[in-house]
Amino acid sequence: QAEPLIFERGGVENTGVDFPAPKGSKTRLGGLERTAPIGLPGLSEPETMRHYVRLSRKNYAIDLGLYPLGSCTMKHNPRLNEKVARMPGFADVHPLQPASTVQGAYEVMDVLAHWLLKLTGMPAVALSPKAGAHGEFCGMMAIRARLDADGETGRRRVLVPESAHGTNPATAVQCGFTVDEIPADAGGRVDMAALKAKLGDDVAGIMLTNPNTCGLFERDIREIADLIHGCGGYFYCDGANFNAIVGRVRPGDLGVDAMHINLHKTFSTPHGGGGPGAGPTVLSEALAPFAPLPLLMIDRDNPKGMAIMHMAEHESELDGKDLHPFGRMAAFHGQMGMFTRALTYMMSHGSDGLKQVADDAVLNANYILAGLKGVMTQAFEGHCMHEALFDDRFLKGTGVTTLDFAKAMIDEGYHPMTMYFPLVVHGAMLIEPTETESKGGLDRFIEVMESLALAAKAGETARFQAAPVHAPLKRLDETRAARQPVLRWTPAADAAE
Amino acid sequence: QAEPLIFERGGVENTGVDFPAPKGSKTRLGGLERTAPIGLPGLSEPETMRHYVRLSRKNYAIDLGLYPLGSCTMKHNPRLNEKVARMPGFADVHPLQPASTVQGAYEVMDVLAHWLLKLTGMPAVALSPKAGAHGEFCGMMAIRARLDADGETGRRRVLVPESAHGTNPATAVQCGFTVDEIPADAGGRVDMAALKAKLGDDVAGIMLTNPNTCGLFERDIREIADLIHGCGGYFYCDGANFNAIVGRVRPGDLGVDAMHINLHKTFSTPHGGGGPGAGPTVLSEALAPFAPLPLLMIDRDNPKGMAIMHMAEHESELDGKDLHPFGRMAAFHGQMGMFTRALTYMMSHGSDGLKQVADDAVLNANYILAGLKGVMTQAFEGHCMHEALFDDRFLKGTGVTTLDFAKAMIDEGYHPMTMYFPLVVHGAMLIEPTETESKGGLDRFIEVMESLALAAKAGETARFQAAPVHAPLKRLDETRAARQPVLRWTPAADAAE
Amino acid sequence: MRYLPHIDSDRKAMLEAIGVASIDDLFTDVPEAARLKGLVDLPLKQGELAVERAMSAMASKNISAGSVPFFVGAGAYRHHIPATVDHLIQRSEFLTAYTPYQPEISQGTLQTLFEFQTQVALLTGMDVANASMYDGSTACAEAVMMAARVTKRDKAVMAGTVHPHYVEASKTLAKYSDVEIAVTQPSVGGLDELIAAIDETTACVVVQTPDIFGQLHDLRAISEIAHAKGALVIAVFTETVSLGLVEAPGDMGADIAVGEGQSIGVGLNFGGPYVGLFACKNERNFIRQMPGRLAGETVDADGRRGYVLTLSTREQHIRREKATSNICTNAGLCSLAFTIHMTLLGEAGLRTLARLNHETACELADRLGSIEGVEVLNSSFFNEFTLRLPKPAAEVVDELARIGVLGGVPASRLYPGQFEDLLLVTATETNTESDMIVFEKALRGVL
Amino acid sequence: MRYLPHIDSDRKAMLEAIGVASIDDLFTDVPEAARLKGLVDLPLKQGELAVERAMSAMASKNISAGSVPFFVGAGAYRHHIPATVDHLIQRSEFLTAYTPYQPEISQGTLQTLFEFQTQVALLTGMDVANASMYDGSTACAEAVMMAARVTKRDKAVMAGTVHPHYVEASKTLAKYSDVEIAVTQPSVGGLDELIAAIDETTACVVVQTPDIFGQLHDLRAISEIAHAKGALVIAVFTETVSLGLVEAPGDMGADIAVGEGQSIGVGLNFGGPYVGLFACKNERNFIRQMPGRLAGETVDADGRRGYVLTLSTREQHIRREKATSNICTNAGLCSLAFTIHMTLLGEAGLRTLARLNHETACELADRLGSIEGVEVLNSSFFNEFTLRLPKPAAEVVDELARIGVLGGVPASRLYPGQFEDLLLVTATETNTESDMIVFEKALRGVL
Repeated sequence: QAEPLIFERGGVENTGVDFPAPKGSKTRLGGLERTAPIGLPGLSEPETMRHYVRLSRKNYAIDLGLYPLGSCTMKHNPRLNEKVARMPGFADVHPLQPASTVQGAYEVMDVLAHWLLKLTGMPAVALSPKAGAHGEFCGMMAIRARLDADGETGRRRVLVPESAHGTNPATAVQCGFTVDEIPADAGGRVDMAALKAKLGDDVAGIMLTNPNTCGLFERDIREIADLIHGCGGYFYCDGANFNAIVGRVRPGDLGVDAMHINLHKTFSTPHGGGGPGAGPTVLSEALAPFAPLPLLMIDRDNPKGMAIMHMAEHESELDGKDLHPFGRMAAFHGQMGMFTRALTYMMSHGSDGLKQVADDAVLNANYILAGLKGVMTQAFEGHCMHEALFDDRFLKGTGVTTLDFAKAMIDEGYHPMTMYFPLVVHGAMLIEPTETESKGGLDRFIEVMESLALAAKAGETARFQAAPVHAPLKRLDETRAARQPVLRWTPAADAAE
Repeated sequence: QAEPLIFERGGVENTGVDFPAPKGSKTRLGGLERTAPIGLPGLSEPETMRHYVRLSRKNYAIDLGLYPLGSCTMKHNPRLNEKVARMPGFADVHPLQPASTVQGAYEVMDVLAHWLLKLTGMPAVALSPKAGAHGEFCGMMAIRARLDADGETGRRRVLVPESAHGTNPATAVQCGFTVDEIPADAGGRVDMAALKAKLGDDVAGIMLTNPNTCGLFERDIREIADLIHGCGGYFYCDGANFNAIVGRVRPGDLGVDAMHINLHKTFSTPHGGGGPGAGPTVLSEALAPFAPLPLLMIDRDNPKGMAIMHMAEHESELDGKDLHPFGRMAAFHGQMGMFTRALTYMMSHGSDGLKQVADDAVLNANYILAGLKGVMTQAFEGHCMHEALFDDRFLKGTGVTTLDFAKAMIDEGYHPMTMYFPLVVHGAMLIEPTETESKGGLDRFIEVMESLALAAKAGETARFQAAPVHAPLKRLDETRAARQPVLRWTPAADAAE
Repeated sequence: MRYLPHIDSDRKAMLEAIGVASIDDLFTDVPEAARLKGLVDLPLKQGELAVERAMSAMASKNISAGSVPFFVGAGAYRHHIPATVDHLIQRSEFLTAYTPYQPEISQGTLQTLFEFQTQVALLTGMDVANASMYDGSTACAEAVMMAARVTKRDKAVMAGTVHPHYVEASKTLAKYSDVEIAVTQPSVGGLDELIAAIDETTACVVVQTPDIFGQLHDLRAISEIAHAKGALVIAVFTETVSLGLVEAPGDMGADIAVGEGQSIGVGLNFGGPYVGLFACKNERNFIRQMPGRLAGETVDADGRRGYVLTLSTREQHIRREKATSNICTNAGLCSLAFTIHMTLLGEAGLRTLARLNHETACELADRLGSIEGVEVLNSSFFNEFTLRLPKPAAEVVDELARIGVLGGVPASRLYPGQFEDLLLVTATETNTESDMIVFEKALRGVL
Repeated sequence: MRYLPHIDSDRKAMLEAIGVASIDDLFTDVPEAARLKGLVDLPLKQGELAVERAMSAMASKNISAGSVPFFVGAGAYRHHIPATVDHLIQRSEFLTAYTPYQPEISQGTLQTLFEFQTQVALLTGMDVANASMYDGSTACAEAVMMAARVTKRDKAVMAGTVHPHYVEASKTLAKYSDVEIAVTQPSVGGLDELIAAIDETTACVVVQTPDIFGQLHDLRAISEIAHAKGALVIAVFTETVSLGLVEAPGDMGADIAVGEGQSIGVGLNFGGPYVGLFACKNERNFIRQMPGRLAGETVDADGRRGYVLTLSTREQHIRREKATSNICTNAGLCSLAFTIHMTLLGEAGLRTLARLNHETACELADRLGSIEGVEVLNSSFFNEFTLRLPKPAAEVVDELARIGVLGGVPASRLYPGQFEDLLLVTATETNTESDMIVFEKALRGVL
């Protein structure tokens, strides 16, 4: 059933809140009172509740079933995290309170940093980036600042594999670099020959995802790091796939100079329909001095025997320390609400549980790969890491596209996998089950995927092209949306309906 | 999609909790350790989450749409109530803590009692009944105790209208009374002549719902009270429909001796799929001394200037007070979790808001009555109170039963109204919208009901008999369930599936 | 008012459609004299912020269990409840649904009830269970009445060591029925007196294990004797967690098991709402004499498995004055919390939880028992036990409270005028070693 | 571990199906030397109870705003959030959904985004808005970059009274681009200096109202001049509630409005996550130069209305190095909280809320301004204002904190080495009269 827009239900007199009556005293607005109607509708509380509950039921969600979006790590979101984040001591604290009143909040940041550093084997972390792409920006800015500090003004070329997330090239450009793409080899990994050919003294660094977006571990990672370092560049590692190796491999041991960590991927803060994220970025010794403001300053040796912390907000507070922050990335000091959730998740798992996360994530992906490679087409030979990559060769001649196949999964009660990414594979289908799926659940998924593949091969093309039919809506006209953008409700648009 | 039972998914080794390892020290169980397998399956946290989220989506709920169940008062459940009930000072307090550590909890009971007494115009209230029927039991026990105290051993007959809730006769019997039914008159109210004919010195009292279950106010209520009192009996008023008159009429002004209040109806504590309820019972001067244990004792005049409270748990603590409790109804002292919710709701509304509740509840019911009486058949003439009663005359000759009609409402996205109750009307349909429905929502409902009625009259019988089709399941075989009861999962039953 | 959707223009339009001039015209059936002229003398409406503040002020006058070392039990127990449980029971579709009378759109509630019934049956070692009662005490009372119906006898014998509130609730329910309840002398000991009280007129014998003093009882002997005399055995428990470590009533011969399920999934809530468990053997006409709701399996018109409320001819809304009980509401949301928590635990989790409770209690008993003049009276226990103190327990508890320790329940609070030197003490998995050290030290201090 | 469903027998069976002997065999692509041999040196797994305790211990070391008289603002504001908001954003279907790339099963998220965009456009007096940014400061930075793209100019002028964090975030984003940012001297006053800085090479002028000192600005004059010189006006706000009482930026001629939406539906959270609002006029190629996600209306294969993410050719996942921004994640759940809260408020509620804020702030300003030696500097304000104190504000704030009053933000915390005697003070609807009396008394005491 269609749910009307709030603008079609509520009026400007309706409201779902009660306030004491204003006293009507004189304003001090300097003559800037807003007098014209705004046009914002309100709804009573029961109507509001129904509107959003009904809308929510038009969404798929992890809590409803498998959400095998490759590269997105759609794992279970524990409600303990939500409970902890809502403790008044965390949720109801202002970022600019005096330091003496927020020592516990600083402690969360300190403990979180400790866990992240131990897990990555890195010496420093910047907590303030607000999402993965913001973390990339942080890391690449640190590289840029380092290069500038060293007078390396000629290094502006950044190597980025073809298979990289789109954020990588966009970020490099945002930091004033140019992007030079490296092709993948036949095995789905960096083409080492091509890489070597691109080295030179104008190379600022490389941006690499490992495990890469084909779900494969870059076997030559240490050689790559050495090559980049050898020619004077830095190694930015995209941390999106850290879930595959947490507790198993430390990026610091691979020669990484900077890596963001998606707290909403590896550490289970909820995706929330598109955010908020948090992208703390670990930095090597070489880059650490350039970490952005503000910086948590910790005095661990003081008479009271406990750490005393404060936030250095300005470069002027860093006198005498060899620190050269590249700037401030955003107001205040990071996604505290995500820090408490991620730390809760980490403490719940412990070092043993986090290793098990990587193990089970990789086990599950390989189990799917083993179960489906006979009927779908595996993109690259061998075992995978935490995600299994297929291409569309198995659909050849069926008239069924990757998109059709994905939409047919919806009719079977599943969210589709990631499609058409990475770009290096034709009609890519990237399946990431995560460690929080049960064997029984994977067995059912494999069975359904197998039957879909067989149906496609058996010529049930129309079924695929019509899919989804068991969803709140059928396929949506995305072209029309882009050609004639309607980005908001207007009374006129409404009348035209 | 069918959701398997937990027994079909989880095993005895699976679990969704983590505990520190027991030390394995010696037990002191007197040789009674449970060694045989229990057979209880467990599920990991993500599987548990999915199981219950998926199951929940097979339920209809107030938050999804209109729930017009007559006599059940399915109003909006504010989430503020839930938030308040979860404050540690309320939720994490033990009923047997020392009085000095629970003064705030006693204060909630005291303030709640104050509101209930003001709204009902009664002098006393027993808070411990755990639901409406338990409150009926409380009130009737108080009557019985009063009669016994007065040596009225011959009064054992209780008058109950035909239209009463089933709990009324069941309760009367539970208190050792016999039930004598009074018929309704042609207008849907107590037949006064029949009532008068049934009076006598063996009458213990009357149990009456007002507004009655036909949705009508008993106009002769004060005469009825006088008649009952006149012949030496007591007047129990079933409070199920208090929502219609709260803030408008006080039962105490109508001659009521006892009335339970369903906190989950009038005062919005959630129905929760069948409970928990709470049934505080107000009592007249005559019955108050017989109120059940425990009793909240309040010392309002003490040197500290604030009330000091404790709970008298035993009759021995009441020496010198003219109190004769009929006993204890349950462990501890009532549904505290419901008290906090109800009080939150009451304070939110205030006396002005509560009057508006009754006004809008009655307005909404009459609006539905006005909108539908032309196409459905109104059971009794005139305006109604908070619920509109129809009978099945409008379906005569269509082959569509009240049940069919109700099930067809499901296909239109509505929960059916109450059916086949009250018994005094043929094929009854009792619609109670409550005050938390908007005019727009009622207009849509009226439109749908009208179109259904027209469809029935137009001979679309098959559609009604097949309904529901837009529901998780089609009509269920209730006869089979009762004839061959399967009340639990067993491995064998599973195998037989 | 934020919960009321109408604005005045809506009301006006609706009154017009109804054909009356004002709302007052809809209340004309109310006798003139009874119509309130103004508002009831109570405060006016308030916004969320103000209400939350007022309620919070009251909450803050209580000492919450989690804020101090806490050892109170005697029928209600503090356990950790996973966050998942509270999240799920607040789902709109569970929280704001009614009793599942329309099974086609209530399968969520119905299937969880069916799962709940199965879990309770497994836990208690019984064949069937109902969909919950108000609480343990009322479940106990209903069990006594059921036993009388089943046996067609009218005498019940209850052990004096059954939770006194349960005894009192049972007596209240039986008060004006034909059923007579005799109660044996309470003591920390065995069941000899109770066994001696059973004769050929006894409908049922009611025994609690662990009992109010924490003592465990083997029900095999009493079951054998009771059955030989044609009486039913009703086993009572107030601490469901004990069933993870202690022999189940059904496996020891009990016919009906009733108890308080609060420990699993439901918080302390200052005494309610809780969730009564009711299970029995599937013998004779037991099922048709059970009180409360039952969910049963069936099929829909397409043959798909589904669940419905069933055997409702026992219930008041069908059977009226001939019903097995007047019960209408059950503990729906609390039974949901119970079944979710139990699903998270599973057998493995429950057994570990139970063992942790027992080990903690053993450690605490050792600590407190080591205090000069303090004696642990139990020869066996699960997670609570009874101490004999050298001074009145009620005084000790008050003194402990003053220094921030909630140290248990004086037995005299449950048995007025008796056992003044006895203190009922409980330990659960929520008690830390430091809690116990503080308690021990505090108790030494006040003695 | 409770979040991991496998038991060991599952793992064994799966390894067999894969055809490897152990998990280690799946990690052979990792260079031998980099494979960790044991566990990382961190604590082992813990149950819920233990984790909750540990986190709670840290939380309790903070003074939460609700527990004391609280007057801190300067970019983050304490308002009451209705319980409905927090309940709804925790719905599984909202909380655990991803970015709505599959519109057929994401209409819940998409329609709420469409509603959010419309609300933000109405609030700001703009034509369109995007589906949210990380926060106000990054929205501001992106707006500057967008203005440069639109105007094809590379000079931006920012008022010194824009929140300094916003200025710094903008400078960071612009640092290695062609865009140069000039900032005027901050002061509690008018816009003259800013107006003077606009010339024919200016891409945009950035002005905040209410500004960091609380002062309100009429943007009409500056808009006129900027437009005449071909520059865009970017209006910044940090307190969304002000838009319920103060003239909207779009109505005063601004081209782009960016701000912090935290006040509506999102808690203080010690600085994040928040929700950046980004709105602009629908002129020239504005829409195609906007950063961030956009939900747009369309139809499905049956012609039914629906919503999709649209114009994604601006975005990094399609356009890669040519994208308008590298942004991928938005503030999804926070924008949901915003739109739910705004729906509850409606125009009527928002206007009342805003007026209550203003009246409370006026009352507080009168109280504090009456203290000897204390001066209110603002000629106009909404709910925050600036005091000149007779001693350093940072010291005053620390002294107030010691006696349990959170009295505002010293301006020197934002402008190091400057304005040491200035204190930024905020009042909202959450401040009671008693809060204000306590604050006044405390301030008198420490001065």
